[in-house]
Amino acid sequence: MNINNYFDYNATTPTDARVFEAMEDFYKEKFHNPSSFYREAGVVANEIENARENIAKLINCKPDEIFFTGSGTESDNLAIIGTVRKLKDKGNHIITSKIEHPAVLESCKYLEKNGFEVTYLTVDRDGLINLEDLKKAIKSSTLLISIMFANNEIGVIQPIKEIADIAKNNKILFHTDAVQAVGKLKIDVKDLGVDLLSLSSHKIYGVKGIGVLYKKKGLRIEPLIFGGGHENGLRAGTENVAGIIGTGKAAEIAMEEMETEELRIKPLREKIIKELFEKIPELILNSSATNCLYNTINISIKHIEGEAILALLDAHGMSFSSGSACSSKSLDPSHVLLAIGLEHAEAHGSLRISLGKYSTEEGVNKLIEVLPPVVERLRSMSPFWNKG
Amino acid sequence: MNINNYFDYNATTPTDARVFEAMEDFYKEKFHNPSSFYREAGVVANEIENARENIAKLINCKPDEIFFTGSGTESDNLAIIGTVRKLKDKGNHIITSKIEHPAVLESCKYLEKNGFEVTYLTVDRDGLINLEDLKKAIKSSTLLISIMFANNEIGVIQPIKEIADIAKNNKILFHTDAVQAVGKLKIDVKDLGVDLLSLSSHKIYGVKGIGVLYKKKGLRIEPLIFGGGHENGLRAGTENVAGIIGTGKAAEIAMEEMETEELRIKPLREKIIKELFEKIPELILNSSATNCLYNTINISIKHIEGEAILALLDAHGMSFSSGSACSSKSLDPSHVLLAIGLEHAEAHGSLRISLGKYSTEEGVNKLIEVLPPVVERLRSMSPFWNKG
Amino acid sequence: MRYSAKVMEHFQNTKNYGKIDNANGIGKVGNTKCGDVMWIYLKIEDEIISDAKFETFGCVAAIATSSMAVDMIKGIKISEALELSNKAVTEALDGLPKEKHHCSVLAEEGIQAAIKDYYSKTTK
Amino acid sequence: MRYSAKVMEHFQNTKNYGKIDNANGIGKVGNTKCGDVMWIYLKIEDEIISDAKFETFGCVAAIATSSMAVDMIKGIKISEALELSNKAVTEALDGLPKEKHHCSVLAEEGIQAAIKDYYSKTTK
Ligand SMILES: Cc1ncc(COP(=O)(O)O)c(C=O)c1O
Ligand SMILES: Cc1ncc(COP(=O)(O)O)c(C=O)c1O
Repeated sequence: MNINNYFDYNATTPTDARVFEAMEDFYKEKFHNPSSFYREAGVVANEIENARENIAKLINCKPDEIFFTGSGTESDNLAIIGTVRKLKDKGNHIITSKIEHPAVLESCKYLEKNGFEVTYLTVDRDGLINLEDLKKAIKSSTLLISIMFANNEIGVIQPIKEIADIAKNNKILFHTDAVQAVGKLKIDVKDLGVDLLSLSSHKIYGVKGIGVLYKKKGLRIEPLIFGGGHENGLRAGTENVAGIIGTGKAAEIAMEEMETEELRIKPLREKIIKELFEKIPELILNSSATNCLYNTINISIKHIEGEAILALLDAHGMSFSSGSACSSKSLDPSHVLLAIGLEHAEAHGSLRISLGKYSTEEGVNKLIEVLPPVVERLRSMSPFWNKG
Repeated sequence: MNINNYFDYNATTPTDARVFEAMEDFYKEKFHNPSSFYREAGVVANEIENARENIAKLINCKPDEIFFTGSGTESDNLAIIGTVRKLKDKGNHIITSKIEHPAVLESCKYLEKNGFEVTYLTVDRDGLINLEDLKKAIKSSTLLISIMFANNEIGVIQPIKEIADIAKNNKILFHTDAVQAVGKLKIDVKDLGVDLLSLSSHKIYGVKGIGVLYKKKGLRIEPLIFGGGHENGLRAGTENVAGIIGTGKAAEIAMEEMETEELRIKPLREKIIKELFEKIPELILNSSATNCLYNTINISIKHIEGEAILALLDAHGMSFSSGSACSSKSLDPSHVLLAIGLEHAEAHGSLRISLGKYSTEEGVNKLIEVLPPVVERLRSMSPFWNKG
Repeated sequence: MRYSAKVMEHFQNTKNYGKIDNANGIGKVGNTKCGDVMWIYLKIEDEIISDAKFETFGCVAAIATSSMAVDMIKGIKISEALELSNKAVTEALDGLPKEKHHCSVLAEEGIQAAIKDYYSKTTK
Repeated sequence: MRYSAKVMEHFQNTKNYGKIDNANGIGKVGNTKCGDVMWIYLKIEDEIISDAKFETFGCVAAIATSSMAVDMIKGIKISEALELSNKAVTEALDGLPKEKHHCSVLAEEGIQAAIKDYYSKTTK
């Protein structure tokens, strides 16, 4: 594969070579169980604490507010299910949005089957929730608000600080799924005032299989997994040491390189949008023009279907994702694209282009060259395209 | 560190070099998200299925009966909590034993706080449960029996097939925590008749952060983690691809080498027991003489305390574990050693010696040479030791 | 790759697509909600399908099954075309992923709809 | 390592252990249930602790605190020894892990018990 042709950084990112290097020894010499007594185990335990510190720095919290889990999904589940189960005597209501990741939505659906009530806020054409709607949704039984920081499909960035303020004013806890935001945006949990925040290592050039939960000091939630007292009792199970070390390294690198990466990637994104809209008629830009991750583009290519687009691009060795039902396992296209008001056909015909650390001008040029004829070919087969 | 001096294989095992090699590329070229559409993602997804197949072969089940989790602990939790939550309309009773791993015991304690009832079977001096006790404990409300295959501290092996028969005759599901048994013993889940079995990658020369749950086909349990439909809906979250690949490789190697390893390690174990009992007076053998893992020795060294022993051995670069309270985080010594009838002082003074793939005669000789003077020195400080 | 080589071959090199200007049987099936729409154009002469084309809005499987189905009915009798099953199309493509089964059903339906359209026009 | 270098030094090279044959103050504290037992032997002459030793069943911290405490009271007056706090012992060891705090308390108690024993014998 040619990394230039990878346009799916929101799905996963390659492990940074420096991250791999940092991990390597923890599969070899430093294989010890950090809970064990001897010196070597103590060394491993210390390295885990260093990793925790690096992650704490990335979002400006204390190391003991950082908890390692097995995925971003698990962090979301722990934050939501763990919080409301702990507080179940005080209420049963959760507020979230229609465009959350399945990790949040499915947690909520599970809770609905178990006596909780969930309000799913609608969003506008940009994907933004309405703060007045949020305020109106609050009840005396509301325990938790969970609104994602930035959306994985369309990149929209929510007004997190304002949401946190509303939560605080109403004495409700606030969780944000920041899996797509961390490592791309500068995040300061103290300044923002969030109580719980999820992130995922494999989205920040770390590794798959490690999630992180930030949990504000003093806040008590129920674990999902019980056993030995690992992670201060919040998540039992022998630590994925190498993964944790790699995640710490990834956080350290993100701290250093985030800003210059943004400067490098932004113009690539702008170029793609400009040239595709010039070369291909009847496109819809689904990613917000004003509140969007600088690496994410989501377009609908009218009259054709997303999986077919992906397949022809794949034949050129180019990797993207789509909100088409066919590229997922359900029959409905992306719930996010429907929520921002797209027609089914438009949602089926979407293409997500997400850039990252190894995106280059060369790759972008190839995309701009390859996509128009791909679209043309599929449109020529489509009953909806006026070949006039 | 010198691997010869590592005697704590039951705590964790080093990653086999071949496992590391198998994983390496999944941090590099093959970093793709297996859920994605393009070719490269399909390759990754296929490799995951290969790994699943290798693990299925190790315990003789179908690949679609194998589910990846984030630890042995998570597998235990999923098996127990997931099963009884699913069946909660049919009963509320669980039977387990007093010598289970905290992953099982704490899951049970959590369930007790949430309306379930748990019977903790006592064990005899060897650590064996009594099958008549088991039969008597069964009620019409019993949903699940969870009895570990082999104990991590004393190595005792339970009569799994007999327990499975009792479960089946009473139409109760049977889970076994086989974290310490898999890779050491030949296990055939079909022949044994177990419904659920947990294992952990880092105990079989794989990696930390991957557990496996065998779930018999057709058996429906509730997930602990919700989101995208990963692992056939049983455990959401982007797969720890490299970890899964490594675990598959570890299973493949275990299949090939298990028998010869047993032959190699058994005499080392016998030599240690023989020589220590010759050289050190007032020892108690806590590991069963008849039903024990071939790699595990547990002794109590009377009149002295375990952590102190570990510390002096550590000063010689030698790594062991103990059931002393001081080496854990609680005030009580090992619940396992108390359950087999040891006095508190004896339990505090225990030493676990567990052997493995890189154990050598040289290391064993050093152990036999170093331990007696260590014991002598600590006994010379002890008020209970008759220096007469 | 979850698609067979045959599917990909038909998807990438399909040639039977487009309108037939003087088609005398047109079948329109599927809907955009589900993400697959197939239009089948037939030119029928003396009960023989002398030409067949398709236009499809849909995924790889939808396009490949349309292409294959149209290929399979070109030059055969209407009566034979009516017997073309989705199973036969699927087999000709060396199989389809389970969740794409409905695409082959759609192709079968499309052809039947086009033939029905032909009869409704000619018997009038 | 979770223990300070000072703790490890006292644990590994302790020399003040063993019985004192003609001890005139003996303190026995702790119990095996919790895993720590300390016996403190004192030889007291003219209100001065002329010799002190310990026997300890217990962990690294228990042994190190016994050793350090005995070291600190050797050669001083009883009145001074009675003032030795667990805090002073802990500080002299450059600190102890939080969960080992009780070991230093035990050492303080052991010394006080031994002095009490001395008084109960001499005032009789
Ligand atoms: C916004 C968002 N939340 C949660 C997740 C889940 O994280 P993970 O893949 O680590 O389970 C993802 C990624 O898939 C995501 O994009
Ligand atoms: C018997 C037993 N069960 C469960 C576990 C937990 O497995 P893991 O360390 O992967 O969480 C262990 C190991 O710690 C074990 O020995």
